[in-house]
Amino acid sequence: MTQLILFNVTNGLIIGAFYVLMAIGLSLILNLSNVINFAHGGFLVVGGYLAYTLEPYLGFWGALLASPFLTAILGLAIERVLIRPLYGRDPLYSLLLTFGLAFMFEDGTRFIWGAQGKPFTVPDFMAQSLSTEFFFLTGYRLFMVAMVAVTVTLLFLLLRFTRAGIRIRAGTLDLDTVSALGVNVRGLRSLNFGVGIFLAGLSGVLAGGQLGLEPTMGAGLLMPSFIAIIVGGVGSLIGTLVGGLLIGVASGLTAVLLPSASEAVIYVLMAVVLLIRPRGLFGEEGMLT
Amino acid sequence: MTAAVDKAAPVAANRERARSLAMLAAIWGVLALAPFWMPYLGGYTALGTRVLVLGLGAMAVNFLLGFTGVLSFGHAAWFGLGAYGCGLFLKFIAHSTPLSIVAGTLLGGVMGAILGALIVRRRGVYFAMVTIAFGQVFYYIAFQWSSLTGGDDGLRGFQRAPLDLGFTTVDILYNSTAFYYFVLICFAAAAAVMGFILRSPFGRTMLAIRENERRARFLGIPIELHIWIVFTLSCFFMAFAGSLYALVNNFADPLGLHYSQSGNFVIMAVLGGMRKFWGPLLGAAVFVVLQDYVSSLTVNWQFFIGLLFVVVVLFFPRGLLGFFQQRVQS
Amino acid sequence: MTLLRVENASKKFGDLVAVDGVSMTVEPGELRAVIGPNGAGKTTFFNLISGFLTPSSGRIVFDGEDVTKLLPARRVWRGMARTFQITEVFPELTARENLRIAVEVASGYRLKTWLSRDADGEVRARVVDLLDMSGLVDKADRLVGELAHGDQRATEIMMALALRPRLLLLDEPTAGMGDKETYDITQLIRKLHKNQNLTIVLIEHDMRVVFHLADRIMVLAEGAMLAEGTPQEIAANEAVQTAYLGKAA
Amino acid sequence: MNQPKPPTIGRRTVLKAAAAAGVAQVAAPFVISARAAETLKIGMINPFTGVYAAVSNNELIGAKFAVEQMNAKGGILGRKVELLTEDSANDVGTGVQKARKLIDRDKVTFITADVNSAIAQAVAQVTNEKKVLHIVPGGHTDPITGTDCHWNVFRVCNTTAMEANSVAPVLFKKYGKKWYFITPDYAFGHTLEAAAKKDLAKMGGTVVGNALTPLGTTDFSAYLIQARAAKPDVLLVLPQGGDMINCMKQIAQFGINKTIHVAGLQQEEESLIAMPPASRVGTWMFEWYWKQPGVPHVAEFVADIRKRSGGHVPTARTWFGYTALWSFKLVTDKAKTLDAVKLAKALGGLELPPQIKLQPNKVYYAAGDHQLRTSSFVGEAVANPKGDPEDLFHIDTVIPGDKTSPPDTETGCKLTWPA
Repeated sequence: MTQLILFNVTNGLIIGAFYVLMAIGLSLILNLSNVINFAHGGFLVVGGYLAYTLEPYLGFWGALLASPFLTAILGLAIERVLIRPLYGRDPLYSLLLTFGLAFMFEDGTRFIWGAQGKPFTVPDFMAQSLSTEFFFLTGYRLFMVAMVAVTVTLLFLLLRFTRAGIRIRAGTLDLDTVSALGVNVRGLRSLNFGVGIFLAGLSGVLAGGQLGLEPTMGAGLLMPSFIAIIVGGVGSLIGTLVGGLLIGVASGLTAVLLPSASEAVIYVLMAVVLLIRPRGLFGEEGMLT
Repeated sequence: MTAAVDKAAPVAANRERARSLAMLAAIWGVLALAPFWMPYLGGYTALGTRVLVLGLGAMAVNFLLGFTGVLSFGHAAWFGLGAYGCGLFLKFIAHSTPLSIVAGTLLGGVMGAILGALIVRRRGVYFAMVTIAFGQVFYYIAFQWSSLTGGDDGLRGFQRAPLDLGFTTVDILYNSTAFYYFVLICFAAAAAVMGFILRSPFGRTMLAIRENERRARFLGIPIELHIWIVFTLSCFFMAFAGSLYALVNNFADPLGLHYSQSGNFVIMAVLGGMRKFWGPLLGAAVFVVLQDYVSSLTVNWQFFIGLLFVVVVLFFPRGLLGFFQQRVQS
Repeated sequence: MTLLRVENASKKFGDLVAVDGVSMTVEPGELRAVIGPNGAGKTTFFNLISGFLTPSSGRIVFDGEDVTKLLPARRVWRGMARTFQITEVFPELTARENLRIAVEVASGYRLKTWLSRDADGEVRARVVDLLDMSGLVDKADRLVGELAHGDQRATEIMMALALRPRLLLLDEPTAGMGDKETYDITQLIRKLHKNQNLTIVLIEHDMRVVFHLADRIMVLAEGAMLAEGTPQEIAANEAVQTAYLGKAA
Repeated sequence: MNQPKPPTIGRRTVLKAAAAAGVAQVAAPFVISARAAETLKIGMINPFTGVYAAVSNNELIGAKFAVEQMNAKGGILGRKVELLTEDSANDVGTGVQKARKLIDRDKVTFITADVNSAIAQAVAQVTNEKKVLHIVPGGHTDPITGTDCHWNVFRVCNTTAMEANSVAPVLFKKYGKKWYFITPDYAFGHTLEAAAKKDLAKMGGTVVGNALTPLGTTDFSAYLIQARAAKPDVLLVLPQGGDMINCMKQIAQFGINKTIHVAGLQQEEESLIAMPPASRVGTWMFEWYWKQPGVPHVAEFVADIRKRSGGHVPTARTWFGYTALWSFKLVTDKAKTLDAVKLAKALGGLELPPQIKLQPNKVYYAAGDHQLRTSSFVGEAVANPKGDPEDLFHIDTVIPGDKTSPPDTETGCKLTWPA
């Protein structure tokens, strides 16, 4: 039993790491632009399928690199044309717009690549278990965790030490002041949106290697990311990080004790957090409330 | 000066009143005669019933969104709870249509009231997110509690009972026209209550909160209490619509609680015009008919529904009614 | 009997002390002005009185009752009404509807006013009175958001008045106005003060307005009270002149 | 302004006429479908969007091909057959709505619906109310032709009980008696598991554990950790579609199939195609397979479908759609009427001819429960096919439907016919 719990905690962290990658992109956009990006799952799917299409030409590694960039470019174009006019209007509108985009992405993917699921093959050496004892630690899953760790660390360094990063963080806290200091807020939001969508695209490639590709895969991954943000506290990227890992472990542990509740448990976790600490674990007082 | 105004005002007011009475008569006329004119336009009675029920749902969402300025993106939960409450009552407790509606409305409304108390201090996108997430809690409960709700397969095995009016019974199960009128009467009752509240002083405090929360607070309006009351009322209306929906299909399923369904209700309200009382009904009619029509033409109908969202947001943010009104004025 | 007594109120935001141990008493029927340079803590001080913020220390006593911890809405019910530096109205409603909401809230929005024709008539009559008093009658059925700045401000003041307050708090009522509008608003405030014997506390930048209206003046600087007295005393006060009037001119 | 207007056609009139024409055009599809009474309409409701989109499309390809063949042979009772499709979007409410639309507005004569068992059952309620003959091509839960059967509802695909009965004995004999179940947490999964457990108990085996996985689970690692810890002989993977693909992928990645024998009851060509080769392992049953050397008409059928599906082979789903549509013609040819009750009586007991059944054994609709008695193809998944890249299954045995299904007196179905 102890071994089972140890296994499931480790396993939960691996799953949680994936939620983190997706949720952090979502969180970046929410914090600076006040947009709940419902189409985030759609971008994830596009990222995955682009990698699938590119793999025959560029190989796995090439696709892994190229696809998130292409997804980010698509994201920037959409931000420029559709979302930018909505800044400053009631958040209702950007929410509905991305909600509609999510439909269009799912159906567009089905139209272009077909309803039939596609396998996305990863290099053979990663597709194996590393040890017979810890059989659930495959090369690919560890690679995924490493990718998440590197990406998130890089992101935090960028936010801390580059000028744009510092401005993004400042804008999250008080956009008016940042704007008054003469910072180009539109450009900042575009950049930030692009980074968020890049992360969605990367999540898509990684998820594709783990699960294969289906047009509907984005919607299912969106909700855990939402919960990660709410549990961690809106406005805090560290919170999102912790929130993502936490719900991964929580659903892993529940799978041992009460398997059929393993998805519902993340909602229970959220409800408990909201009751005890309404602003989330790392949320700032007054932030967006 | 005052006298002049007092004289001028009634004329303008009378004209205004006459216009809105004519409008009301037109709306109710169209609704009351729907089973007779719809077949000629390729409609069918069940479609009309669906428009009424979803329209009522959209009006309930709009009661909160359009008139109080609070965006709930998880309202399908109360709709779905109403449906399950109604269905479970018919299946396990008693074979009575009116009582089952009461049961469904109470279930959704009371749960909404409890949840509302937890989240009423949140605002804006955060409120929207929290309502989505809590809505999904109920989705998962309906989804997982298979022994009671039938899980993903939905709740079946109940049928609407004939209406016993004392002197006669009305068959609303097999006679779809009779059922349409039954739904229309329920719809009218709910709409009347909604309109009554909106015209009351309380209704005007809702507008005050929507327009300027800080001003409203310093007029002495207890904002949180009022938002909670409106939220709760809205949940009751939603659950009422949900109960009717269960009767429409003789069925309830988890998808009725899903956040995508909430999104549909919100877009119906926005599409029709969320500042207008009848906007959401118009929005629901357009949305339901469009969906019904396009999904028969192409498998890729979802793409076009998504496109509809985008077009409404970019070009008709004030909805169809708001758009027409602007055209008329200019 | 004293209507409002602020006892040694302070407000800190982290290390920043916005209001530092300010005390003030206002008698019924008085018109008190609070002045001071930018960043002196005037608005914060106002927010403490009206309940928008809670003081870090000190007490607010209104009509003999300690209201330090009361929510804003509760203070309104006890007879305290305020306006804001940036006009806060209901822009997408007409002036008449704006006032009507205020009148109804003041009457407790009870079921009676909703159902009875007489009560409804009373509400309507009161709204017309208020419109008359402010000179907004002609514009009563236009959306407030479309009115001129001065009319919006007048609407806001009348909404506060509709609450039948015993204390009216006005935060820079003439901010951002031209001469004509400033004059109109000043006349309106003067009328309310004289005719209805209303107790008013106002923050004001325009010294002409202050010296024209106020019975007594309190001067804040860097969060603390610098001086207090009649207009003549303040005009003559050297500390005030160097700290404030000199710079302002 | 006072002068009388010249009798020319004003701009306004033209605009009005154009507007009217526009309205007529928009309304046209409604009007046409309401008017064309000479064709005989069959409605197909399936989840063409959502997780079952791929299998739904294959059923549609089969159905369309059947309509093409029927029309070439003079249609049904001399009337041209028209197939109307509606998307149920994998939502029961939508499915019910579409059923009413097809029956009330489009006046279809027959209905075929739905891949999703829950929708199939809900639509059955409507078709029963409206007295329309209804064939379920691909929804598997037992009650459709069991406890919840209707006089007007027939089914082509297997029941879950039939699926369990076909594979269970093979697994028990070949691989051992300690079984662990991974079961999707909804009615289909529950009935599948119950059927397999019943068989296992009869043979004297034991269940060492089970994990109920929510529908739409993407990560099965937690359940697989549980399963391996229980040390079973056989791991039964019961989820379908995307869930099964994810589960099998992880089984292969974790190397679980090296120590435990992996098997399942129902497997589909569509799922195997979507899996990477390493995941195509285990013992399964197919409900129909395209490669049946020596069985008459199969090769022609495969060739014909390839022409209509972009070169892909027909799957069991293609055959379901094909068979469901042909059944309507077979029974009307036999009964010479469109009266639903008479047709339903005639369809009970009807045997499919070789060019439709496309398999070696006898295939017929049982009169007592309206379930098609069709063969089970039991065999092994193929990781790396040698010839055709879509030849992903190796058949060991073909078991006739009479062997896998209990007699129609024991399926719990009591048909009540309208007076």
